[in-house]
Amino acid sequence: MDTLFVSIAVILAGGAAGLLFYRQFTLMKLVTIITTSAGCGIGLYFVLPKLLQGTTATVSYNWMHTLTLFFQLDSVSLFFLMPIFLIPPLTLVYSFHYLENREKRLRTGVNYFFFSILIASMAMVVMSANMITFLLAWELMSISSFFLVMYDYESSENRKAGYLYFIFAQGGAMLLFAAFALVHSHSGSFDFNSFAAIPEQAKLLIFILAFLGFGSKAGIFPLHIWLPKAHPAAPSHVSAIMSGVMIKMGIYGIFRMYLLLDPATPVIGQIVLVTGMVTGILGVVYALAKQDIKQLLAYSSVENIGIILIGLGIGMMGVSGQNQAMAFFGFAGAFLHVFNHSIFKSLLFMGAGSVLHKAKSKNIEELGGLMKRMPVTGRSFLVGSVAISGLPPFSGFIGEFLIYYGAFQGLTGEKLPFILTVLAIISLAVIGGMASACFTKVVGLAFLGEPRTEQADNASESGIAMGAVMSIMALSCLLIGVLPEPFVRLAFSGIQDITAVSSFNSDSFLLIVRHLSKTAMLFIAIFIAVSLFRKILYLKKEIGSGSTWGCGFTQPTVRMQYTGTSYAYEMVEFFKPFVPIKNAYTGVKKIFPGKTTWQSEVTDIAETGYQRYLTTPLLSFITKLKWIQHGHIQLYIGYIIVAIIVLLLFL
Amino acid sequence: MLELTTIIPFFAGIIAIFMPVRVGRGILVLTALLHLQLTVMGWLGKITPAFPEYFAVTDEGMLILLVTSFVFLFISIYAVSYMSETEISSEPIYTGCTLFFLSTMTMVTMADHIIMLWIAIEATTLMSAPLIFLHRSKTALEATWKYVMICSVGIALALLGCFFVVMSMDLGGIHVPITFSSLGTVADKLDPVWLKAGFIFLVIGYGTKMGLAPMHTWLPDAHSEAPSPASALLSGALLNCAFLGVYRCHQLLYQAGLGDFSSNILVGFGLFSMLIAAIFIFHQTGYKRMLAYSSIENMGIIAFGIGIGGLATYGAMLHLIHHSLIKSSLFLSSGNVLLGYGSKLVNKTGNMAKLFPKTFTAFFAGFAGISGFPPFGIFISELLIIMGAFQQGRSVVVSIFIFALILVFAGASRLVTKMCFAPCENPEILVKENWARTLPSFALLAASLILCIWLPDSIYETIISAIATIGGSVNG
Amino acid sequence: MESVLAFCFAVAIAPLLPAVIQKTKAYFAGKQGPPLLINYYTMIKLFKKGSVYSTSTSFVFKLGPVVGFSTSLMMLLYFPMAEVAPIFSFHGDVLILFYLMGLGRFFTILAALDTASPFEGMGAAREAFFSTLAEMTIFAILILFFKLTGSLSFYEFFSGDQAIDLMGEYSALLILVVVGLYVVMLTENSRVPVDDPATHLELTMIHEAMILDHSGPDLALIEMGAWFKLLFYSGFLARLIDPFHAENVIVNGLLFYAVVTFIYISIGVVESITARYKMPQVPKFILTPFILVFFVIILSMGVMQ
Amino acid sequence: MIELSSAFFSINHLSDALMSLTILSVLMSLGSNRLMALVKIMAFQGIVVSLTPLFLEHHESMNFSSIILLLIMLFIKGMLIPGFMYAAVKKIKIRREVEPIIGYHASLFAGLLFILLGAFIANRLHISLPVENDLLLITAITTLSAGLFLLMSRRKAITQVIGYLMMENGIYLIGTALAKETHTMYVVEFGVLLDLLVGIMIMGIVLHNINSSYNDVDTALLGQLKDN
Repeated sequence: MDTLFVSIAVILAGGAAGLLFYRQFTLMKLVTIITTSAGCGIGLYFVLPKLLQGTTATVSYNWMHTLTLFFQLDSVSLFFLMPIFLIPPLTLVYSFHYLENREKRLRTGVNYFFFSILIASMAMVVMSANMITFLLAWELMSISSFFLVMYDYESSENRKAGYLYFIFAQGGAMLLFAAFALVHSHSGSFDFNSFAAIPEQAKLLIFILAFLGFGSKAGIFPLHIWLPKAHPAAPSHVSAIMSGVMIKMGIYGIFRMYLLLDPATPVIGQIVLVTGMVTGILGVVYALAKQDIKQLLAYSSVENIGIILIGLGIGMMGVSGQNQAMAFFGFAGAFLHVFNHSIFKSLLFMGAGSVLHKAKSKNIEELGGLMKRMPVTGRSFLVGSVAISGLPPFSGFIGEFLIYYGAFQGLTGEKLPFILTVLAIISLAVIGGMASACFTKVVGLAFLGEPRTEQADNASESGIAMGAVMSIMALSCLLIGVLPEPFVRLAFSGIQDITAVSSFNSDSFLLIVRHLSKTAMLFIAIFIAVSLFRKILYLKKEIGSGSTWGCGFTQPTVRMQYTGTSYAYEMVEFFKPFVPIKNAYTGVKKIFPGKTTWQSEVTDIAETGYQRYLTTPLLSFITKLKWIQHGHIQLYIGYIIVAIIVLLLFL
Repeated sequence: MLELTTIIPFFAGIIAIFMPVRVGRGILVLTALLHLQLTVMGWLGKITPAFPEYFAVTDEGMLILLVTSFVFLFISIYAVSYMSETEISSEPIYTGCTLFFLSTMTMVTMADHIIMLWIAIEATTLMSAPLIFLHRSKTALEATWKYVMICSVGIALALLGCFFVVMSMDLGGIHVPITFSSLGTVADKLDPVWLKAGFIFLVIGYGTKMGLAPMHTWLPDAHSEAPSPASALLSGALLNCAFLGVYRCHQLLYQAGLGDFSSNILVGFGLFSMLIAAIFIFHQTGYKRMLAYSSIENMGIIAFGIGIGGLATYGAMLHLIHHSLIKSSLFLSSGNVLLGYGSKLVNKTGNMAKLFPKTFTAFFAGFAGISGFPPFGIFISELLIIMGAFQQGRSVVVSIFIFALILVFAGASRLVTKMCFAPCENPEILVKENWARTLPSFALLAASLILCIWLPDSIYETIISAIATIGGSVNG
Repeated sequence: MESVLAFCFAVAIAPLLPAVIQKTKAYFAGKQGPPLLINYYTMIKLFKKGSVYSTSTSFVFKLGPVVGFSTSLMMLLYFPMAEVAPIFSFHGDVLILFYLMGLGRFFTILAALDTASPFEGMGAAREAFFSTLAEMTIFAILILFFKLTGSLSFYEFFSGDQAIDLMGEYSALLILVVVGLYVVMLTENSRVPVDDPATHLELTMIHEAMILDHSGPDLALIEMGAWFKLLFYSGFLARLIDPFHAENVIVNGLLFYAVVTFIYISIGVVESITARYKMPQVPKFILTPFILVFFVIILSMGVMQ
Repeated sequence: MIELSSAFFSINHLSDALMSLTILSVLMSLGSNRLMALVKIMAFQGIVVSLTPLFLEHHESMNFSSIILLLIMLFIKGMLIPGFMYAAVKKIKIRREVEPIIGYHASLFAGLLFILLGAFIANRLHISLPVENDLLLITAITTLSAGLFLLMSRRKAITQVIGYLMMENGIYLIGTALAKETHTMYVVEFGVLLDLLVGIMIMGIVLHNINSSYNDVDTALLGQLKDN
């Protein structure tokens, strides 16, 4: 356990170095990145063996006389520590070439400082074992990430995003305060261990409060609206860490809360599952509808949070239905997907950052043809896209396979659990299909075809640090997909301390995993064989090149390419009541029509919902009450008299 | 002779008025240091009151005295630099009046006699009114008028409350000195109806001074018009002193077995203040007004916490300490902003992050602190208050409490992000920031931070024994 | 050994069977139609040719046919053709195989988008949409099969104690599934009424529009992949409805392929007597079997208990 | 009503006469629109109120120091403050309270209501009161309420100060009415004195400044600081 604190200290020291040496730009970046990464390395070195051995540890410190800072490690926290220590070093290395603006060196230093605080606080969130410690770390995480989002505060969009994020973070934290306080009111203790002993009927309310609180961080629908704003606003290495790791803290919280409460009611699992389905499907539909890569990726994070929640929900329903296999695979699948998603989502955000860096745009309608101009970014982005679509032989599939497997085990249930399980499987299928559609759109329009703007045409490959990191991550996506067994074992050891499933024997499943691995290898073998066969066929043959077949049209321009909006239109329209589309068409008039425009915009139903039913009425109500402070002393004295009269009535 | 803490600033003030400006500044800082020194000696038990019939050392009083003295020291250091940059009618008047103000506030913290407390609080109004009027503008005049008028009415009502308390003694047939400490011992014999009536008038009276809604109306005006060091003093020290009056009365009622009655009133006022603050923080145009409303909110939180009882009282006491430190730091930073941009309007400011990095750091850190983000102490205090409230089973009121907190945060963070990050329309910096005017803010924030990491035993024990008198404890 | 032979036979016969469809359609049109071996000729012709690549394309364009072909081949490796155990099989293989098909589609779509052609983009969008809808039906069918057999593998669906049998206990339910699967087959293989490969206007195509720019061996790979896929789906259907169970493996296999041929003919018949739906109608058409199968799942809940 | 009339018929002390005079002055101030007249009424009221303790039964055994205090009170309330106000009004050009927020007739009517209110409260408190001096209490409450009423219903700053004064008088009377023990005596006097001093001094200064910056003392001008 001490090693972990050492690692956190080293990470923080790295961040502090960012502040101290900001005048020497390159030196600062080097020192910070190396120190922080070393800290993460120490952490990983500690966590990995512990996770596999399945040891637990506790440490507690006295704080402010009455409170204690209590840390505990069990398999769940150890598992979540993995992405926390694994992803940041990679994104930091990436940032070496990403943050190149020497004029913003102070800001870069500050960015590194809060980055290190974010890592440290996330580690502390996962380690903490009482309410105080947890909330302390949680709030530190919120505020440090707020500063990270505000890096480019010059743009008003970004400021709005930061503001929105701030409110959701604080609002969510308040709900957590309430949830924990409710527990405390029943148990009288700050300890996490006291959760299970509280009366059963209180648990549902507590869980729902905590679910909403954590959900606002994780980005469950409809509490997700800060995500698609904050992620485009943040610099890409920050989006990578926020989307890849930080929102998982929300998942961790939900799961931890569930474990601690250990509720008997099946309703909790059902709530989580249904939320997961809604979040997943709507997340991916909105992702499909967006043309801003980073926004799209943010919605895709919402979708993946949905998938993870489906996994957790399946697991919880398995626990309440005494179906150990279902519980085991649901949890394990969710865990593995957490891990996988942290890798490929960071990869994708870094790819998007690289594109933004070089092609100066994150709108896919303004990109195109980048695969040739940015080969490393393009290839790794392609791998990431395949992985996130959950397609074999890449990592995303393995996690989803486990969840599917768990869900299929749950088909033995009755009535509501059965129907929910069926719906879960079908939503997973729909999410998978839509995700493929979504990522073919990104890759196909941004990286393939012809560049749509001059900037995209002039793009070149990003710095070596960025390329190297992205390649490593792409390779690891493939590695996990082809050789999943160690990683599945990792997920299994992640859930070994969960009492409901700890006695489950997973050996037969490992056999299946080996088959999966074989199938993946077989596929790759066939793929290589076919490629060779194709090579042979083309030997000594004339290979011409020309322009694309224009179906008879002889003067093609790049603007004729299919647009992202059109690509997604039919699919998005299919979900119309939940995904409002606003079209504006000027129409063709007169005999010789002039220039005409057609515009289509998809608005987030949650956002408009908040606006229409929450903020607007609330603000207008507040505005109506402004007369209270209306400037005249006579009225003010009147208030005092009214107050006295009212109080005297209580006498 | 703990009364020296009152007497010394008073005479120092008289001297300062007749001295040249530079000497006056020296006197100010020296007196602040001396005051802190005496206060600490008082804490250590080295000196005790010489007039026990009027003054007494109480736990809560000493706590507030320490906070006041500490905050005053840094504000006066700041004021030295601030006053040299700003145009005010007469600096000796400022120096003198702040010292008088300190003297009267010290008196409040030590007062044990009911009337002495009342006199001291009344005297704070008298001494602080010139501070608000220091800029001599029409708006300053208006603010002063409102401040004096509303507070006088309030305080007059508090006097009536004092009569009622005395009345309840007469009816109970008790013959003891009219001090809180002696009344506390015979509290159960006091006539309950008159005691309750007395409490109502006292809480309205002192609540006016403390800024509890709906008697808060003077507060935003006064805080926004006073020069920033004075605003910092008003918010960081005066409100606490007024709170002490309310606290003492609540204590008396608790000892008389009427705790429920007074608690409910405090909870009601607390929530109402928070909601009112939330309403006015939204769409607020002036940042000093915003801070003033935030003070109203925080006073509401403290009243709420005290009213809830149990664990929440501990939270409320911590909140009081940290609010003083952070809010005065914020007002000091806002002074820099005012000097820099020359306007109190949020719209005229902007891009502080680039134009005033030091002030920005202090201001934003203060804002984060006041909103309940760690590593500042308000995080713990709010958490404890919420926990305490749930523990008492007050789930409805605590829901309103949380709602108000979120609302205030949403309103305030909008303005703060605007000030800190939004582009400034005419980036003409009138006065540059310097360390002399930013270090005090940082020092106050650092104090909050340190108290959050390491709370000295004596402070902890003092809080515990203070809240024990109203039935609060850390174990619920 | 049997499995390998069955696999080889399936691969060999895959190009032959689509010609049956063409023959059927020709019969309905009163024409003679192409020879049955037409696809083999086409294959040889294409393999001999070179290719012309658009300057817009990148390596992804060349990846498309290879991945598409490989994934289709994978299906045949894992599917028990002719009632013979497949070469590979394990519990859970259906999931990875349908996802592999998704991978094939993914790269086909990318290859289409790589050409920067508006028509291919349009085809790609439709393909992505319709296949997602079809996937819902497929997974609903898998759920049902798991419910019936407790298995997640093609081989286990049709073998063992609880093998799916149209004549068995749940025949009423299975008939609905057959209808659903048939529609999925039409959708996934771009047949009328979802898609019309023989149309003249690129605007109205789906699959054909996506491969407009492929030529030579690449096109051959795509075509072969498509045939494998069609064979897989009709094989799946045939396993469901095949009423014959002979002792002899070869006889059994022949009977199986007879049923498969029957399915191909039925496709020909459908293509001859119906027209392609309007594009906005297609989603409804594809969703209908999903609703059917979902209904069956709900029913099965009552039956199984 | 019966209680009220019985209270009026029990005038058998000089103090009761003083009380009636006080109520009269209150009603007059409510109905008056001339600032100068108001000041004079206040001086009169101040004197009457200061004298009241002298004529109360339980204060007959007064000692020397309380007499001194009473004299100081008389001086401040009857001379110093009215003199101060007089000077202020002299300086200001405006002599009338124009357009009060609540009109004079309505104000007078409100004054009557305050008397009723006072009688009602006094009646309610009848049993628990240590001293049976209903009329004093009625007067006190009426004065207090009328003071608050003036504060709320008048526009001119001077009138508001007068309202404040009247309120203080009411508080003083209540204190006198409620006090039984000698030790509370000083409390009331001392408190009210300080309050008056503080309040009036500050208000005087502010008033002076208001006049010099606005050339008027209308508080309608003092409505710039607001949030709507």
